[in-house]
Amino acid sequence: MAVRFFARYREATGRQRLEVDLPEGGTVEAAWAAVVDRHPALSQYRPFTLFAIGNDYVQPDHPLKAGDELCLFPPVSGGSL
Amino acid sequence: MAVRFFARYREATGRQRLEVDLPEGGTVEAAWAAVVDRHPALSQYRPFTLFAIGNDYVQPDHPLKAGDELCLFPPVSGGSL
Amino acid sequence: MPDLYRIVEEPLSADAVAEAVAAAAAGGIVIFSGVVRNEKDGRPVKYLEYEAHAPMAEAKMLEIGEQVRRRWPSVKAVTMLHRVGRLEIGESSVLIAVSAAHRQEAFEACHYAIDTLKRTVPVWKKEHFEDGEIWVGLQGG
Amino acid sequence: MPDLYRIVEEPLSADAVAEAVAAAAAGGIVIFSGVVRNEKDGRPVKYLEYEAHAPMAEAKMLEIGEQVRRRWPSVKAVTMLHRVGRLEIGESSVLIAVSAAHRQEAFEACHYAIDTLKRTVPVWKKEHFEDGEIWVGLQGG
Repeated sequence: MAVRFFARYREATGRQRLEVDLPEGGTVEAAWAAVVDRHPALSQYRPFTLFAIGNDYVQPDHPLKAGDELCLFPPVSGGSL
Repeated sequence: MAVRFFARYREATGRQRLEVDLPEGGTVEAAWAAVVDRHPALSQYRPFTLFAIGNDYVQPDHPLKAGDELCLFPPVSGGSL
Repeated sequence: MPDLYRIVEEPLSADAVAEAVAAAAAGGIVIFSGVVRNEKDGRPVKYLEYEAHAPMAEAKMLEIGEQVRRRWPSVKAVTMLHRVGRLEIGESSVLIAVSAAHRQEAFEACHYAIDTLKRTVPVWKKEHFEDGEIWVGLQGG
Repeated sequence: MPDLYRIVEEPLSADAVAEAVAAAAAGGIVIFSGVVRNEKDGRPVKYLEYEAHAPMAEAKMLEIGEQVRRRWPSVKAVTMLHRVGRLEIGESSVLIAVSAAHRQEAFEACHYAIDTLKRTVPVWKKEHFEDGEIWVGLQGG
């Protein structure tokens, strides 16, 4: 499935999208872990991150389906990049 | 001294201004009485009328000075003319 | 950016008042526009005529602006324009724009300004219907 | 008059949104404009860049419009536009216009709409200073 980065995350990872492999029924939280594996710099932002699929916010325990695109929204504010 | 009519009063009297003679120290109320003498149709509006001199609202007991222009502001609403 | 309080005969522009109050330090602008309605108590309105005691109306709008600045210190600029003459359905008769550092204050100040204008600024309107006219003014707006 | 909820790249016009919501039966229009400030916590700002998740942002603005219509029945029309890309000091980043039969409802609805937009609509801004940049987004606006 696909993960999409916005704003600070797009700049921090240098990319807009990432494909991650998740077992069927894997959660948003599991996808986040797979993203941080590839981009450890994001790990500090976990408490502030919002998740969305389609046009809706989703919770960390939301199960992902094949074809979902998980959007990672960065925290509100913070230091200079 | 001069009296000036606005909106409904301008139309009801057919004029914008009227000169009235008042004794020195005559009040707004006395000026109103002189106006109604000339234009009795206005008398019904007395409870709703606002008075102004220059850029300020004044009360009915306000004394007028030579050279004052008293503005009569019509009531808020009412039937068709 | 001087504040501006005027009775005018020309059509009003929301862009122009927004620009007038867009002090560089302002974060938010709230604009109120009063629009000529197509009906009054169910009766179709053809058009309106506005009349003002212009010098006093401008002085009263300036007073309102001064009250606003005392009460909401984050307000950066205020503009109040009232149009007179004949107005068609959908045209704007009054425009008030307030810019402020904080949007909460801009909303409160603009709301206060239009409510106070309706009570104190000497402007009257004559509503023209198919079958008659009615004068409305001050508190009646 | 259809409601309108859009992420756009062009400069925003208060006149255009006022016209969009000027339903013939509306008596008052309240417009909020968010303006790029020249400083942030005392630091001079050079310019801003806005980025949105556009389809979701438009869907969330539509949701806000639907909430507004349920909560304030005298509301006639709602328009919400957010600009993205590079914006200069004094330019408008967001415009919300609400027309209603009663101005009290127009003020409340417009205020609610901008407060809710700031909490829920996925838009971020990057503030550019002489000596660095900061990303701000969602609740941080």
